[in-house]
Amino acid sequence: MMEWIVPHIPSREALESKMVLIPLFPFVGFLINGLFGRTFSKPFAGFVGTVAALSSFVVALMCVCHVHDTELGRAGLHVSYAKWLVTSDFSCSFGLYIDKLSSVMILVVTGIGTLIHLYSMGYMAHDRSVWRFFAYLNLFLFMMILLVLGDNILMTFVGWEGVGLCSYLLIGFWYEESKNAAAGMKAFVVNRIGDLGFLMGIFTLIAVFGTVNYVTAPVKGEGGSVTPQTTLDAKTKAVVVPQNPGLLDYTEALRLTYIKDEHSELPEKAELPKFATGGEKNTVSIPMSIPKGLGNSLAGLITLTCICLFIGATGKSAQIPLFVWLPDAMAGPTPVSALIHAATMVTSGIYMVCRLHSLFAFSETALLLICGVGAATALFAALIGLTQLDIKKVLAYSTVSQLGYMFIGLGAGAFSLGIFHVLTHAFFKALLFLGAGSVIHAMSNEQDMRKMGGLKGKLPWTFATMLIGSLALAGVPGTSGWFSKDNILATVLGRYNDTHNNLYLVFYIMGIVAAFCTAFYTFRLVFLTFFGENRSSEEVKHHIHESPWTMVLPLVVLAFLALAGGFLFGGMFIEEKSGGEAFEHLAIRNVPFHEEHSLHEAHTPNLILTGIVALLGIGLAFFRYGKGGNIPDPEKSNNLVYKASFNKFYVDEIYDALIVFPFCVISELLHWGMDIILIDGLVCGAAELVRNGSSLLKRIQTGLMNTYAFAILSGTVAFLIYLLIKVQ
Amino acid sequence: MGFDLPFNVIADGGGLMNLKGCLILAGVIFSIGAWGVVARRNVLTVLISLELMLNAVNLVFASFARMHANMTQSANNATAGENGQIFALFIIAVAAAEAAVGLAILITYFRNKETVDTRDMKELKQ
Amino acid sequence: MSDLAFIVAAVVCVLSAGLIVSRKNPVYSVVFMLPFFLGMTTIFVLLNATFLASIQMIVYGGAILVVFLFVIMLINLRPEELREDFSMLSWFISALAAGLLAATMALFANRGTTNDMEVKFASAIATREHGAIFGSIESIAYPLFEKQMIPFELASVLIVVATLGAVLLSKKRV
Amino acid sequence: MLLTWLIVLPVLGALPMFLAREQNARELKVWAFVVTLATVVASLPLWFSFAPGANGYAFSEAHKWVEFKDAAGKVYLNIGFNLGVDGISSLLILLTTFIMPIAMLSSWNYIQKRQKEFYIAMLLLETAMIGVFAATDLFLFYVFFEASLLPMYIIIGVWGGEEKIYATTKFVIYTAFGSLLMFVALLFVYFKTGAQNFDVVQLTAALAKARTLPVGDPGQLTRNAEFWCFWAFALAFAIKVPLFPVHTWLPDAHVQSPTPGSVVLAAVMLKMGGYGFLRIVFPFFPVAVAQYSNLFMIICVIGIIYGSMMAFVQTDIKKLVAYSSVAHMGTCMLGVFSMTTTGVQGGVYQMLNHGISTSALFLLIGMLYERTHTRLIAFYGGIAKSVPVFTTAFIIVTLSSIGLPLTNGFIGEFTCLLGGFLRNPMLGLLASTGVILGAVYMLFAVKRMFFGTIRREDLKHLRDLDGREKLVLAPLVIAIFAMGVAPTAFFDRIKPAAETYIGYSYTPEKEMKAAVVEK
Repeated sequence: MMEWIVPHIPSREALESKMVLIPLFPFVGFLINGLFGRTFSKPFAGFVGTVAALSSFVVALMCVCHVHDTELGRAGLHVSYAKWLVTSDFSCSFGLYIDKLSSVMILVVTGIGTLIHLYSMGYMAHDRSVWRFFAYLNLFLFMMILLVLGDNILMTFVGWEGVGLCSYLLIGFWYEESKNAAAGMKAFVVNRIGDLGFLMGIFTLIAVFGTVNYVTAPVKGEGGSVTPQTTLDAKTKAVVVPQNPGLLDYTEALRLTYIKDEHSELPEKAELPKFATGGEKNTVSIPMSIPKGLGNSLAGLITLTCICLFIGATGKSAQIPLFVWLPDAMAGPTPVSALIHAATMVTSGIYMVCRLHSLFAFSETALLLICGVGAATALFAALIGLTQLDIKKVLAYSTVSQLGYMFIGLGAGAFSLGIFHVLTHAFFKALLFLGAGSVIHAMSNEQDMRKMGGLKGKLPWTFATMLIGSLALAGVPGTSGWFSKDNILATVLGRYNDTHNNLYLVFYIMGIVAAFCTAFYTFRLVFLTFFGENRSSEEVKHHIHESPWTMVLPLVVLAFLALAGGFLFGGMFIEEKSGGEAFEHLAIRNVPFHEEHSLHEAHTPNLILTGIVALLGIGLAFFRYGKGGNIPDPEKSNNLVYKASFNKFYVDEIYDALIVFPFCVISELLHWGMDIILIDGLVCGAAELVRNGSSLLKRIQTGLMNTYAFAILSGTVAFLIYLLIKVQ
Repeated sequence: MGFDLPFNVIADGGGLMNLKGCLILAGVIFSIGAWGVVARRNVLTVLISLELMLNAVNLVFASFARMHANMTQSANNATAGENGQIFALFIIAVAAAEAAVGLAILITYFRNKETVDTRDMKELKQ
Repeated sequence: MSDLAFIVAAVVCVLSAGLIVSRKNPVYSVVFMLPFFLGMTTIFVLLNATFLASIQMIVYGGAILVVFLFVIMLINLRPEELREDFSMLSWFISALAAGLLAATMALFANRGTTNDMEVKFASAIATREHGAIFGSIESIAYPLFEKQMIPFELASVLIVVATLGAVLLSKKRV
Repeated sequence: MLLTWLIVLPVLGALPMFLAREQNARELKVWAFVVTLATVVASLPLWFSFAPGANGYAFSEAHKWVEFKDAAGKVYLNIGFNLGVDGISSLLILLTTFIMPIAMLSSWNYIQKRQKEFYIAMLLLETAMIGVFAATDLFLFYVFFEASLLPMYIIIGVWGGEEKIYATTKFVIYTAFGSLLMFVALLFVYFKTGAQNFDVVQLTAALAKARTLPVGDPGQLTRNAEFWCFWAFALAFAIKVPLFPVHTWLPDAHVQSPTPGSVVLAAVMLKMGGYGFLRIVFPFFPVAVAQYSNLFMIICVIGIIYGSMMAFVQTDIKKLVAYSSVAHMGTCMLGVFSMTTTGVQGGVYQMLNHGISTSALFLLIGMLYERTHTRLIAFYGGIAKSVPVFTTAFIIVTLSSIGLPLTNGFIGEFTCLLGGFLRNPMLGLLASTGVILGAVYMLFAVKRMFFGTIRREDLKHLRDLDGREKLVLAPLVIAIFAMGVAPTAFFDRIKPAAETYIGYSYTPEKEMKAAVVEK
C-alpha cells in the first residue's frame, strides 16, 4: 500500500536495529537544543528540532510499512534492549514494539509532530527562547514515542508521565505570567490524579497476571527476530501460549479458552486452567497472587483493573471528572495546544485502552462506564463550548468533547473506531488549532473572538483550511470527521439494538445532541472570526497579514488529510460485519455483536440523523452569527443557562470549594493543631515538666554547707533507724 | 612518755563504768558534735565540733581496745589488743592534720572574703 | 572509785561539749574545749589507755586547741561582728536530728553489748611480752612498729603534707 | 580489614587537623575534601568486589574488643569489633561516602566561622555513620548509632540558624530518648538469652531459641517481653526515620542546620532508622513484627499523607523539604513493612533515592540561601529568569523527588507502593495518594519561587550557579538519572539481603516447626 511513499523498505533485521532511532532522534534533538541551544540562532534551533522530528518520522514510516506490508511484519516489530526493572513480582526491560495498533499512533505522533515543528519555526520565530521551546517539543516527542512504542505497560507509564511533564513545561512556557505557570501546575496535578488510577491498574495487573509486558520477548529467527504468538492448536484444540507470556498473550489465551460464544464468561479463580507452552516449561497459569481484600474472582479483578486504568485515561484524555485542566492548558503556545492538547498526548488514554482492548473486552461493566463517561463528557464539553469567546477555549472544549466521542466508541466496543477518531481528530483538530494560531499570530496575540471578524479576505489560506477543518469537526458528511463520528454513533445505536440496554440509547442521544452543539459552536467560531466586520483596533488591523510558508504548509497538508482522511484510511477501521473479527490492518478485535444485523440496522437511521444535526447546527450558527453584528456578550446576558455555560458550569469553582479549599484548610489546621500544638506540645511539654520540676528541686540546693551536713546527718539517722528496725 | 597504771582500774568496780556506758557516752558526744556541725554557721565552731566527733570515735576505739585487752600479739595470734588504741592514735594524727589544713583554708578564705560565716559561702551555687 | 571518776568525767565532757557547740563566740568554745579534753583524758586513763591519754592531752590540749586560739586571734573576730547564729527552726531541727542520732546509737550500744562483752571488758588484763603493761608505751610500740609500720609512716607523710599545705595555703600572696 | 580502614580513615584524616591552625582554613578544607575523596576510593571495593560469604556478609572481620569475666573465669560480657556488610548496608555505606565529599564541597563558603572544628566534626560524623552500617555486633552498632549524634549536635548547635540551640537540643534529646530505651532492651536481650556475644546473627538465633523454651523456664522469652523489647527498639528507629507521630524534631533540625548538616542528616542519618528496622527489629522480634506490621504500615500511610499536607502549608522552603522527607520516608518504610521482597527492595532503593534527591534539594536551597539569606518562599518569585541553570537543576531534582519515571524516585516509589499494595490494597491506594500530593506541594513551591514575574529588584541580578556549585550538583543529577534508568544492579544487590530479612518473618507454622526441631 505504501510503496509509493517509501520506495525501498530495509530488511527486517536492519529495521530492528534502526528502530531505536525513532525515539533517539528526538532525544538527541532535545539534548542538542537543551545543552547548547542557548548559543544557537533562532532558526537553527528550530531547524534542529524539526529535522529530529522528521528523521524520526522517516524511520517510523519505514517500520510501519514493514509491519503492514510484509508477511513477517504482521506480528509486529519487537526489540528488547537492556533490563530495566527486575523484581520478584515482575520484570521488564526497555523494549520497543511496533504492531499495527501502535503504527497508527506512531505515524500520527511523528507525522503531525513534524508538521507542527515546522509550523512552530514560523510561529515562535520571535520568541526569546526558541531553543527551549524546541527542546521541550523534542522531549515531548521522545516521551510520546516511548508511550506508544513501549513494549510493557511500565514503559507506557514512563511516556505517560513524561508527556505530562512536557505538557507542564510547555503550558508554563511563558512562565513569567503566573497564570501560565498555574495552568501548567494544574495540568500536572490533575493528570497525576488520573495517574494514581493508572498506577493502581498496573498494580492489579501485576497482582493478577504477574507481568507488565504486553507480549512475550522476541525470539531470534531467520531474517530477524519474531515475537511468538498465542495460538489455538488446530489438532488438539489446546491453547498454546509462548513462554513468559505477556498480558496480551494471557488475554488471548483466556479468550480462546472461555469466550467461545457471546454468552460465555470468565471463570472464578479455582477453575483457572494451565496453558501449554512451546518451551521447556510445559504449562503456565495466571499467577493470581492476589492480596487479601481484592476478592478472587478473575472477572471482578479484570473489571477493577479496567476501571483503574480508565481512571488513568480520564486524567490524560480529559474526561469527566478530570477534564478541567485541558481548557486551562491553552495558556501554552498554540503549536503546543495543537500537538499536545489536541492531536497526540490527550489521545494517549484512548491508545492505552486500545492497547489493552482484549482485557477491556472481558468487562462489560467497565465498557459501559467508559461509554457513559465519554457520552457525558462529549455533551458537557460541547455545551460549554457553545458560549466561549476565546478562540482557543472553544477549540479546547471541542477537543474534550471529541475525546468523549472516542471513549463512546471504545465503550461501545468499537476499539478500531476509537482509534480512527483519534486519527481523524488529530488531522482536523491540529489543523484548527494551527489555523487558530495563524489567526492569533496575525491578530497580534489577540484571542478574543469578539475582536476578530472579517478575516477571510486577509488570511485566505488560513480561512480556507480552517473552513475544511470546521466542516470535518462539525461532521459534515464526506469529511474525515464524519466518517469516524458517524460510525461511532452507529455502533452505539447498534449496541442498543443488540442488547436493548436503554443506557446505550441515552448515550446515543447525548452523542447526537453533542454533535449538534459541535456543529453550532464550530461555525459560530468560523463566522465570528472570518465573516462580518473586523472589530479589532486600528493598530492591530494594520498588522494583519497571512502567515509565512512554514506555517501555511502544515495547514494545507492537514487540510488535505482532514478532508480526505476518511476515504484514505476509513477502510482500515470501519467494521463491515458485526462479528468483531480482528482488523487486518489494526490487529484489533472489536467486541462482537450478539446479532449479526444489529449494526447494519443502525447505520441508515444514524446516517440521516447525524447529517441532519450537523447541517442544522451549521444553519443555526449561520442565522445567528453569519450576517455579522450579533456579537455575544455573556456579561450582559440574563439567561442563567447561558451564563452557566459561559462560566463552564462552575466546575472549577465547585472543585475549589469541595477539594482544594478543604485541603488547604485541613492542612493548615493540622499543621497548627496537630504538629505544633499537639505533638510538639507534648514533646516540649515533657521538657517543660522536667525543667519546672528541676527548678523546684533546685531550691534544695541552698549552697549552705550546713544544709548538706544536715542532709548527711539525716541520711545517717534514717539509715540507722532502718537498721534498727530491720536487724532485730 | 606517759605513765603506766600498775593496776586494773575497772576490775574492782563494775556499776556504771562498763562498755555500754562508754559507748553511749561516745554516741552522745558524737551527736553533740554533729549538732554543732549542722547547726552552727561559724566555720570555726564547725571545725571544733568536728574535733568533738573525732574524739567520740576515739573513745569508741579505746573502749573496744579495753575489751580486747587480753588479746596478745604472739606467734599464733598476729592481732594485738592495742590495735584499737593505735587506730585512735592515727585518728589523732589525722585530726591534727585536718585541723591544720582546715584552719589554713579558713584563714585564706577569711583573707579573701572577710567572713567565716557559712551563709556567705555560696560561690558554687552561682 | 572508777565509777565515780567515770561519771564525773562523763558529765564534764557532755556539759563542756554542749557549751562548746552552743557558745556564740568561738573564743568561749575554745575555752570550753579544755575541760572537755580533760574529761576525755580521764576516761582514757580509766580505760587503761594511758599512752593514748597522754597523747590526747599533748596533741589536743597542747596543739590543736592552741592553733584554734591562734586562728581566732588571727582573724580577729570581734563579738559584735558575729552575726546572730540562732535560727530557732534550724537549731531545733538539727537538735532533733542529733538527738535522734544519739538515741539510735544508744539503742545500738544497748542492744549490741552482750553480757559476754561486758565480762571481757571488765576482766583482768594479761601482761604483754617484755613485761609491758597494756596501754603502756611499750605495749603500743611493739605492734605499732612491727605490724603497723607502713600506716605509721604514711601518717607521718600525711602530717608533712598537711604542714606544707597549711603553710602554702595560709601564706600571704606576694 | 577494608571496613576497619573505611571506619578509621576519616578519623585518621581528622587527626592532623587538630594540630592545624584556623588561619589555614583553605588548606583545611582541601585536606578534608581529599580525605572524603579517599574514603570514596576506599569504599569502591564494596561495589566492585562484593562477595557475600556463607552468613550473607561480605568483608567480614571480627576482633576482640571488650571482654569481662567473672570470678570463675566465665565471660559475661563480650563485645566484639565485628564488621561485615550485606547487600543493603554496602549500598548505604556507598551512599555515605558518596554524599560526604559533596557535603564538604557545599560547605566551602557556607561555613565561615570555626572552620577547622567544622571539618573535624564532619569527618568524625562520617566515621560514626560508616560504623553504624558496617557493624554486625549489636553493641558496636549502638555505640556508633549514638556516636553519630554528637558531631551532628555540634554541627547544628554551632553552625546552625537563629534557633539552633532549640533545634539541636530537641534533635538530640528526641533521638537519645529513643535510643536509650533501645539500650535497655539490648541489654535485656543479651542477658536474657545468655548469648555468647553481641553478634547480630547469633543473637537472632539465641532469641529464636529463647522463644521456643517452655513456659516457666528462666531463659524463656515471653510474648510480653518480646513486645516490650520490640517497642523499645522500634521507638528508637521510628524516631530516627522519622515515622509520623515522632517526626517533629526533623523540620526544626533541618531548618536550623547548616546546608552540609542537612544534607548528611537527610541523606544518611535518617536511613539508620530504616536500616535498624530491617537489620535488627525484623530478625529479633518476628512475632511482634507480624503483629504490628499492619499498624506500622498504617502509620507510614498517615505519615505520607500527613507529611505532604504539612509540606503544602509551609512558608519556609527548607521546612517544606523537611516535611517532604517525612512523606518520603513514609513511602520507604511502607515498602519495608510490607514484608514483600519487592517492597523491601523498593524500600532500600527509596532510601538511596531519598538520600540523593533530598540532599540535592537541600544543597540547592543552601546555594540560594547563600545569595539571598532567606528561605521564605514568598520572598522569591520569577527567579527562573535570572538563574536559569539553577532553576533547571531545581526542577530536575523536584521531578526526582515527586517520582517521575526515568528518575530514581519513580523506581523506588513504584516498588514501595507495589509492595504495600500487594500486602494490603487499601493501604497501597491510600499511600499512592502521596504521588498526587507530592506533585502538589513541590510544584506549588516551584511555581511560587521560580515562575511569575520578578517583583524584587535584587532578585533580577541573582548570580547563577558557579563552577563549584555545578560540580557539587553534577554527581547528584547524574545519579538521579542513572539510578532511574539502571536500577537492576541495585535491585540484584539488595535482593538476597532483603530475602534474608523477610525470611525471618513469623508464621505460626514456622514456630511450630521450630518447636519440634528443638525437642
